[in-house]
Amino acid sequence: ASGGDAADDALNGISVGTTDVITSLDPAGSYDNGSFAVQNQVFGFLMNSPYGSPDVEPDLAESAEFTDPTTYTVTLKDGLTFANGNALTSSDVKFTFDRQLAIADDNGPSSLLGNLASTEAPDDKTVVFTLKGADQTWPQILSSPAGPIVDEDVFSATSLTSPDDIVSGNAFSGQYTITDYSENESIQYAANDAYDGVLGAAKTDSVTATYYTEETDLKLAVQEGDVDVANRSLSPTDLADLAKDDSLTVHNGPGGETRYMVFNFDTMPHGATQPDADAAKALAVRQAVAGVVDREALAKEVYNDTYTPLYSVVPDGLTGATKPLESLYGDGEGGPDVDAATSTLSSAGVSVPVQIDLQYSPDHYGASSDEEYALIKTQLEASGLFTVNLQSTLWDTYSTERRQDAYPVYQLGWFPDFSDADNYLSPFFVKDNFVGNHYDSAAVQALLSQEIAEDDETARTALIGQIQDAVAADLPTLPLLQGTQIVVSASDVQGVDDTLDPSFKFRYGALSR
Amino acid sequence: MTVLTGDQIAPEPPAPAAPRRRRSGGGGGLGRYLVVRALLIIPTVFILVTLVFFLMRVVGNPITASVGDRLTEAQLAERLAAAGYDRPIIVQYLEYLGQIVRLDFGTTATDNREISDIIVTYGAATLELVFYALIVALVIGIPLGMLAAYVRDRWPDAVLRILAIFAYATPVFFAGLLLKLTFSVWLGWLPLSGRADTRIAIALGRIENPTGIYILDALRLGNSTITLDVLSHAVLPALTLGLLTAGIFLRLVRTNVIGTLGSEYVDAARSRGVSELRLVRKHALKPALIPIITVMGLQIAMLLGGSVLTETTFGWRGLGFQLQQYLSARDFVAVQGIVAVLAVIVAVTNFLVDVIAALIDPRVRY
Amino acid sequence: MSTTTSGVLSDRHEPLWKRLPIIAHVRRSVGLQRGMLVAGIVICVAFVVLAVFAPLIAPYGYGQLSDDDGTFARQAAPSAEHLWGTTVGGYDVFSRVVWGTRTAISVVVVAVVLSIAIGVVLGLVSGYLGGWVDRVLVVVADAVYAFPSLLLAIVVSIVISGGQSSLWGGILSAGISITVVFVPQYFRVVRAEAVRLKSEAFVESAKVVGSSTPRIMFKHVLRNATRSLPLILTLNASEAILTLAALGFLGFGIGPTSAAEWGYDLNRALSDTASGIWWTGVFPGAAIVLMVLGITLVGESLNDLADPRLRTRRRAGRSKAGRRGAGSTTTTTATTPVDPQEATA
Amino acid sequence: MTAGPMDQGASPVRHAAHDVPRDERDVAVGITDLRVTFATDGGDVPAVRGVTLDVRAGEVLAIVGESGSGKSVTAKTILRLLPETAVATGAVVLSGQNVLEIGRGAVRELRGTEVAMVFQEPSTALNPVYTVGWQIAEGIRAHGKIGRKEARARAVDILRKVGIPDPETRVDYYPHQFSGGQKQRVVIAMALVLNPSVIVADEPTTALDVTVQAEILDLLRRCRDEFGTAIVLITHNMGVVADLADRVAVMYQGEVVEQAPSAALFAAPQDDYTKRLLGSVPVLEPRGAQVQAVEADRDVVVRASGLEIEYPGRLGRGGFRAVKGVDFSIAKGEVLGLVGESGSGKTTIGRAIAGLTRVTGGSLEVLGVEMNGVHERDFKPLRADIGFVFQDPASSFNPLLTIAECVAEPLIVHGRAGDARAARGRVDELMEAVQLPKAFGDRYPHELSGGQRQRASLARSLALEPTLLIADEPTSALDVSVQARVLELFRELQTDLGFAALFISHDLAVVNMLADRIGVLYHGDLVENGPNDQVLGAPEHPYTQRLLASLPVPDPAEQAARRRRLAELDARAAAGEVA
Ligand SMILES: Nc1ncnc2c1ncn2[C@@H]1O[C@H](COP(=O)(O)OP(=O)(O)OP(=O)(O)O)[C@@H](O)[C@H]1O
Ligand SMILES: Nc1ncnc2c1ncn2[C@@H]1O[C@H](COP(=O)(O)OP(=O)(O)OP(=O)(O)O)[C@@H](O)[C@H]1O
Ligand SMILES: [Mg+2]
Ligand SMILES: [Mg+2]
Repeated sequence: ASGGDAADDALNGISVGTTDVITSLDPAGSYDNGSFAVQNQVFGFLMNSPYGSPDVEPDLAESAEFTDPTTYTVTLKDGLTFANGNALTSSDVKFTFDRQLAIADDNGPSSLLGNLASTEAPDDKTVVFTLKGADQTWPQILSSPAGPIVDEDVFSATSLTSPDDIVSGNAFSGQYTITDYSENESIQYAANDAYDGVLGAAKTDSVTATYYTEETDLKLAVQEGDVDVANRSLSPTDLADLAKDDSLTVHNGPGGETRYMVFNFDTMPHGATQPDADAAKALAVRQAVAGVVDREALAKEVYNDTYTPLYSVVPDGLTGATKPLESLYGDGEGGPDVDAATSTLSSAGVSVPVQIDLQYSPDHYGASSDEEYALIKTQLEASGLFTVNLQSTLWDTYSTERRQDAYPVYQLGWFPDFSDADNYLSPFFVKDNFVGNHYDSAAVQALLSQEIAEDDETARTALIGQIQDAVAADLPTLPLLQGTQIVVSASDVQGVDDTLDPSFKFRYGALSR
Repeated sequence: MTVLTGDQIAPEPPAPAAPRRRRSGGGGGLGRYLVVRALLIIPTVFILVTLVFFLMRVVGNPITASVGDRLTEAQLAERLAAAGYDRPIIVQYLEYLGQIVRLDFGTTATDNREISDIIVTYGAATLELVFYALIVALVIGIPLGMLAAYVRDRWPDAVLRILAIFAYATPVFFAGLLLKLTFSVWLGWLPLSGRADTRIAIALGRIENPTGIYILDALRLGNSTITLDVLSHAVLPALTLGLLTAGIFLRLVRTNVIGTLGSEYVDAARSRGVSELRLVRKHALKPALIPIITVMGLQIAMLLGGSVLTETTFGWRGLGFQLQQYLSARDFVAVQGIVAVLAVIVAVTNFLVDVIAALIDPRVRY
Repeated sequence: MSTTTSGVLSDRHEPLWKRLPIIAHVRRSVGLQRGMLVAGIVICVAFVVLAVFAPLIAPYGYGQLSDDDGTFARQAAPSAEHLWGTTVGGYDVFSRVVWGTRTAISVVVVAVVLSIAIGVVLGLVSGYLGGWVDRVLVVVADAVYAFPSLLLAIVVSIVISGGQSSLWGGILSAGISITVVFVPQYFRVVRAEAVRLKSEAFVESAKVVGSSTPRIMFKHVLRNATRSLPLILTLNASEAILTLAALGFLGFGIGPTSAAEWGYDLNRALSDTASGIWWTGVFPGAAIVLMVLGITLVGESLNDLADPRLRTRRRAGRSKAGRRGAGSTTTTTATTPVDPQEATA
Repeated sequence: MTAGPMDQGASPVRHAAHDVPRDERDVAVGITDLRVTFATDGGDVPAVRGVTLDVRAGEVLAIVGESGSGKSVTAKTILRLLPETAVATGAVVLSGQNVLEIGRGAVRELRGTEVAMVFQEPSTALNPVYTVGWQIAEGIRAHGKIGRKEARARAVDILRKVGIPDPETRVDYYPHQFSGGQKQRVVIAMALVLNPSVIVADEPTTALDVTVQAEILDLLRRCRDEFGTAIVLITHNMGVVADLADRVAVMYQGEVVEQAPSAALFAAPQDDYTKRLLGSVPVLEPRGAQVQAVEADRDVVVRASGLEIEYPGRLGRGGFRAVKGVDFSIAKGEVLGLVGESGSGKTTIGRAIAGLTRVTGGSLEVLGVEMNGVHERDFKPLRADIGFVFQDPASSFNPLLTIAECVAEPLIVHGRAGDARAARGRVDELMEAVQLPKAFGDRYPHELSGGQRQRASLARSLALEPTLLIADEPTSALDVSVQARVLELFRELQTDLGFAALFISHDLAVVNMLADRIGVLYHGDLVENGPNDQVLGAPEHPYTQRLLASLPVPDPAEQAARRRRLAELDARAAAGEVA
C-alpha cells in the first residue's frame, strides 16, 4: 500500500480534530467520553437517539418494549450484518451484554448494567432482557457506553480485545468503519454500507479524526484549516478568538455536562457532626450560598458563555427538566440577592460571617476551575456573609478524600451515561449514592423508585419535576453551570447543528460539505 | 532538568584520570570491567523500580482517578479488590518484582495495553526526537563551544555564552510556544504539532513492518512529499530540545577545551610551531572530548526528562508524553514499566558512554 | 589541585567586607568576566528586592480580582490601571509577576538549603568512610540521578503535598521534590571532594596524630570540601526555578489563590498567546528567563573565577592606581605585550 | 649583574662546533635586559628583572637558582610562551629577530625550527590521545609542505637517533606505552626533529629517577656534540650542572647574579648567593656514623620481618604487592635511612609503620604492637609516640587552620590541652625549638614559605615528644639551600631529643647526612641494609652500585670520572646479560 491512496481518500472527506483521549476501542474497556465518542461512530446500538432528540428509538432493533415491568424484549431488524459480513444476530447481542458483565473491567461501564439479571436469545432475531427491578431507563441504558453491539466472532468473551484485532476484524456495526487506527493520534473512518439503523447512512464517505494533545494546537489547527471541524475542547479564550474568524463557524448545542457544589451534611457549617449542629441552620447556610452565587457572572466571565447557568439538577434540554432554583433563591430571576440571603441566615439564627472551607480540583474539570472557584470565593465574600477558605487538591486525592468527609463544601461535575433525566437523579439521591454527602431523604428516595418504574411518559415527567423541586428545597447539591457542546467548523461544512443535540453524541455521519 | 557540567562531574583536571586507573588489569581487565559495569545496571534499575513503585502507591490508584466521580463507595471498593489493589503493599511489591524478573512488565491499568507495546510504539517516537535533538545539540554546541574557547574572554565569547545561557534559561514550553507562534502561525513555514500530517501518519502506519521511526519509514517509502512532511514536523521540537541541550554542550565544550588548552602538551605543541587553530581543533578538543562524552551520557537522562515537556508542547506522542499522561491518570503499572525501561536506557547509555570514552582514550586500550 | 583555597582566601589582612564571597569575587574579576558577574549580581539583587518589597511594589495582591472600582476586566490589555494587563482569570499580570518572585525565591531557598544539608552530610560520610555504605549510597544516588528529574519532581511533589496546593504546602513540596533531585548532585560533588581530601596529607597527618574520625570529618574534611558548593548552589538555584516553573506549567504547582507562580501563569496564558493576547505569557516567561539568566551568570562567573584555568587575569605592566578599569591593555612604547591569542594559560 | 667575559676559551674545545671561530653569528640566542612582569591578584609581580644572557651554538648554558628566581619564565620568553597576564620588555634575539616584537606568524615559524623546548614532566608534555609519531610529524608538517610519508620517515629516524628501540613500530605507540625515560627521549626527539639552533630544556630530568636521569643527560650531551645545538638547561640540581653545562648562569630573584664557565664557577664562586647555593648541596662523603648494635628487644622500636604489603586490586582484580618480604629494625634513638627509586615501596613502609596502610603479610612490630591485623583501638594510644613528617609541607596543613591550631592538634587530641588556646604555651615552645618566630603561629599555612612550613610540620610531629619519627621525603619539595637548613635542624633535634627515626628519601646524599644506617629498596625488596659507610662504600647489590654511580656530584671533574664508572658498569651489566 502506498501513502497516496490514503491521502486521496481523505482529501474528499472531512477532517475532525479533537483533544479527546481514547482509553479503549473495546466498549467493555472504557467508560469515558473520548472512547465513547469513537464507539458512537462505529458501533450500532439496540436503541439510540435520532439526530435532534434526547429520547431513544430502535436503532438496530426493529422494535423494543417492556413485555412486563422487568422484562424487555427486543426484535432485531432483518438481515443485519457487521461490516465484515458476519450476520448480526441476537446471539451477538447476548454475547455483548454477557461479556460486559463477565469482563467487568476496572475502567469499563459494567456498573451501568447493575440492574440486568439475564439476557436471552430465544431466536435469531429476538433478545429478552430480564431486569432485577422495574427500570424505565433501560432503553436509554441500551444507548449508553454499555450498549454498543459487538461481533462475537471477533471479540473475546472474557477479556478485552485489542484495537488491532477489532480494526482488522472489521467488526463494526455503526455508521462508520475504521480503516486505520492509531490510538490517540489519528483515526481514518469510512462509511459502513452495512449499517441500517435509525441514523441512516453517513453523509460523507471518509472522515479523518486527528487527536491533539493541546487545546491551543487544536485551535490553531482549525484556524489554519488543517482540520475542518474542531470538536472538544477549546478554551473560552480560543473560542472567543475563533468566533472572530469569518471562514469559521462556531456551533453551540445543548450539553449534558453539569457543574455543581456538594454540601457534606455532616461537616458543613452546622452539619450533623459539628459541635454547633443544627439542620435548620445548615439548610439556611446552603440556601444563602444558593442565593449569593451569581451564575451569570460565572458563565460569562469565566467561561465566555461556553457554559450556561444551571437552575436544576437536571440540565436544560432533557425531557422533564425544570428550573426550580431560578425562582427559589436570589432575586427570583436567577440572579443573586444578598439581602434575601442575609435574611435567610438571620431568621435561622446563623451568625455571620459563616466560615466555609471550599474545595475544588484544578485538574479534573478543566483549568478554568481555578478561575471559577476564585470567582465564587469572591462572590461569597463580597456578600459579607461568608469567609471562604479556598483550597485546591489534585483529583486523585480529591476523589478519595471527598468521600472521607474531608471536604465540607466542594466542587463536582457530572457527565451523563445516557440522555435521561433519571441519570441526573438516581445516582445522586438514592440511598448509598456515589456522592456520599450524607443526604438521606426518604421522600426523595420514594419519588425516585416511583419514577423509575413509571411507564407512563407524562406521569414520569411529572415525577421528575417533583424530585427536582424536592432537592432544590433541600439543596444537597447546588447546581451551578451546564456545559454546552461547542464545535468550530469551516463555514462550508454542513450538518454540525444536526448532531449537536441533547443526546450529547457527536456523530460524524451528519457532517457533509 | 538537570544540568551538570564537566567541571562538576570531574572537578579535577580534564585529563581523564579515572580511566587510567583501569589500565593495570592486563588482558582480561577490560572484559571484566565491562561485565562488572554492566552488572551495575541491575541495582540501578532495581532501585528505581522500587522507588517508583512505592511513590506511585502513595499518590493514588488508577481506578479512583478515572471513575472516582461516578461510582459509589461500594462499587469502587469492589473494583479495587478485583484489581488486587487492596492487598498489602508488600505483597503487591513482591508480585511485581516477580513479574519484572520474568521481564513481564504487565499491562497498563487505564487502557489495557502491554507495556512492551507502549515502549515499542512510543519509544520509537522519543528515540527519533532525542536523536534529532542530539544532532542539533552536537552540530551547534561543539563548534560554537570550540569557537568560544578560541576567542575566550573577548566579546564573541561573551555573546556566545549569553546565548547559551538564554538557550538553557528559557523553559522548554515557553521556547516551544514562541517558536510555534513564529514559524507555524506567523510565518506559516512549519507545521504546528504532531509527528506528521494525519494522512501521512496513516500512510506511514500502513507500510509493512513499520519501525515507528517516521523518518526511516518515510525514507523506505521513498516518497519525497512524505519525507519532507515528516522532517518539517521534526524541525521545531528538535530545535526546542536541541537548543536547550546545545547551550549546555557549548558551555561544557568551552570549559573543557580551555582546560586542555592550558595543559602542558598544548604548550609543547605550540613550542613546535603548531598553529593556534590547529591547537584548538586537534590538541585541545580530542582530550576534552573524554569528560565531555561522559557528561553527555548523563545528559541523556536530562534529554529524556526534557523530552517530557517538549513532547507535550509539540504533541509529539512519545514516551515522555505518554508517561506524563499515565502519571496524571495515576496508572502506576504504566509508570513503573516505562520508568523501568527509561532507567535501563539511561544505565545502558552511561555504560556505552564509558566504553566510547575508553575507545577515544588510547590509555585504556588493552 | 593543590592550590585548594589559597586563591579564594586571598589576603587575610583585607577588611572583612572585601573578603565576603561575592564581593571578593567581583574584586578579583576582570574585563568581560567582571561584566558578566556584575550583570548577574544586579539581576539577582533586583529580584531579591522585588521579592522583599513585593507588597510595596505590586499594586494588587496576587489573588486579587477586584478593587474599589469593581471587578477587574479579564484579559485586559496593558493600561495605566494594569501596567501589564490582566490574565484570563482577571489577575493583574504585573502584580503576579512581582509576587511570583517571592514564590520562586522561597522555593529556591528551601530546595537549596535542604539539598545542601542532606547532600553534604551524606557525601561526607560516604566519601570519607567508604565501605559498603558508600557503595550503596553511590548506587542509589546514581539511580536517582538517572531518573528523569522532572518526573521525579512531579511524583514527589504529589506525594508530599497530597495533591493540595496551599502556599506553604506548595512551596515545601516543590522545594522538597527539587531537593530529591538535587541531593545526588551535592552528594557526588562532596563525596568526590571527601575522597580527594581523604588522601590529602593534612588529613593523613590528623590521622597519624590520632584524631577521631568525626573530628577529622568535620574539622578537616568538611570545611575544605565546600569549595565547589557556591557554584552548584547557583546552578541548582536556576534549575529549581525551571523545575518549579515546569511543575506549575504541568499543573502540579501552587494554585493562583495561594500564591503567584510564573509557570502556572504561563500555562494559563497558552491559549492567550495563540489568540494574540501576548501580555499574559510574555511577562512571566521573561521573568523566568531573566532570573535564571541572572543566577546562571553569577554561577558561571564564580566557576570561572574558582578555576585557575578559566579565570581571566588582569594584564600586567600598569601601576596599582591603574588597576580599576582593567581588562584592556594600553601598550606603552617600551612594552611588548605578549599576544593574547597565543597565550592561553 | 655580572656580564662575564663570554668568549674566553675557558671550556676545553671538545667538538667540531667549537673549532669555528666565535663571532656574533655564533650567538644562538641573545637576551638583553629582559624584564617580565605578571599581573596577579596581589598586584604586579616582577618575575624577571633585567636579564642579559647569550647562548652560543654547540654550548650548554645552565641556568640555576632557587625556586621562583625566574628561570622558567626566562626560558619560556625565548619561545614567547608566556601567559597573557605577562608583559615582557627588552629583547630576545633569535636568528636576527627580536622574538618579543615580531608578528605571531613569524614567532610560529621560529618555534620548532630555530628554538625548541623540552619540558620537565614528559608525561604531561605529550598529548595522551595521539601517537608519538603523529605528534612528531605534526611539528614537521607545521613548517613546510612535507608529505605524510616523509614526515613519518623522519619521525622514525629521529626516534632512532634518541635511542628508542624498534622505532618503526614504536612510532605508532601512544605516549602511555612508553616508560618515563623513554617519554623524555620522545620529547627530546620532538625538539630535535627540525634541527633547531637552540633547545630550551626546563628541568628535563627532575621527574626522573637518578639512573634514568643519567641516560637523559647523556642524550642531551650527544645533541650538543652531534647536532651542534645550543642548549639552555634549567635545573636546580648542581650535580646535573656539573655533569653537562659548559657555562652557568646563577639567577636570584629575577636577576642573573653570576655567570661563569662551569669549572670556574664550581672552583671559585664569586657571588655570595652562589657560594651559599653550592655550600648547601649535600655531598656524599663517608660519615663514619657510630652504629649501636641492637642489644635487647626492648631497645627495638620497629622490627619488620618478612613484611609484605599488598594494595587491594580494584573490582576484584588481583592486588599489587608493593613490599615483598622485608626485614629490618630500628633501634631506640637510631635513624634508618631508606632510599630507592620511585615506586620502590619507601612510602608504603613508612605509612605501614604509622598505621596508615594495612600490613598484609609477615610481621611488623611497632613499639611492641604487632601491626599485622592490628585494630585502630589498640593502636591509638601509641600514636602519641609516633610523629610523621610529610613530603609536601604545603598540603600537610589544613589550609583553613592557623599554624598554631595545626601544631596544637596532637595536644588536643591526646588530651594534653583543652583547646588551641590552652595549648598555646607548648606550641610557642615548639615553634622556638624549630626556630620559628612565635608570631608565625597566627599565620595561615599559605602565608609561610616552604621551609618555614616544613619547620612547623616538624614542630607538630614533635609536639608529643615521640619516640619514633617517620619522615617521608621531608625536604624533596624544598630548594637546596632551604633543604640544607631543614636537614640541619632535623639533625639537631634528633640529637637533642633522641627519637628513633625512619628517614625516607630518594637522595642518597641527604640520607647519608642523617642516617645511622641505610636501607636500599628496589622493587619492593630491601636489597641493601647496613651502616652508611658499608652501603655507600662497598655496595653489594648491582642496583645500589648503579644508583651510586648515577648520582651526579656538583664537581665537574669528579662527575666526569663518575660518568666513566657508570659507563663501565653499564657495559658490565650488558655483558652479564649476554652471558
Ligand atoms: N603565570 C604566572 N602568573 C603569575 N606569576 C608567575 C607566573 N608564572 C611565574 N610567575 C612568578 O614568576 C616568578 C618566577 O617563576 P619561574 O617559574 O620562572 O621560577 P623558576 O625559577 O622556574 O622556579 P622553579 O625552580 O620552582 O621552577 C615566581 O615568583 C613566580 O611566582
Ligand atoms: N593506594 C595504592 N593502591 C595501589 N597501589 C599503590 C598505592 N599506593 C602506592 N601504590 C603502588 O605501590 C608501589 C610503591 O609505592 P610507594 O608510594 O611506596 O613508592 P615510593 O617508593 O614511596 O615512591 P616515590 O619515590 O615515588 O614516592 C608503587 O608501584 C605504587 O604504584
Ligand atoms: Mg621552573
Ligand atoms: Mg613516596
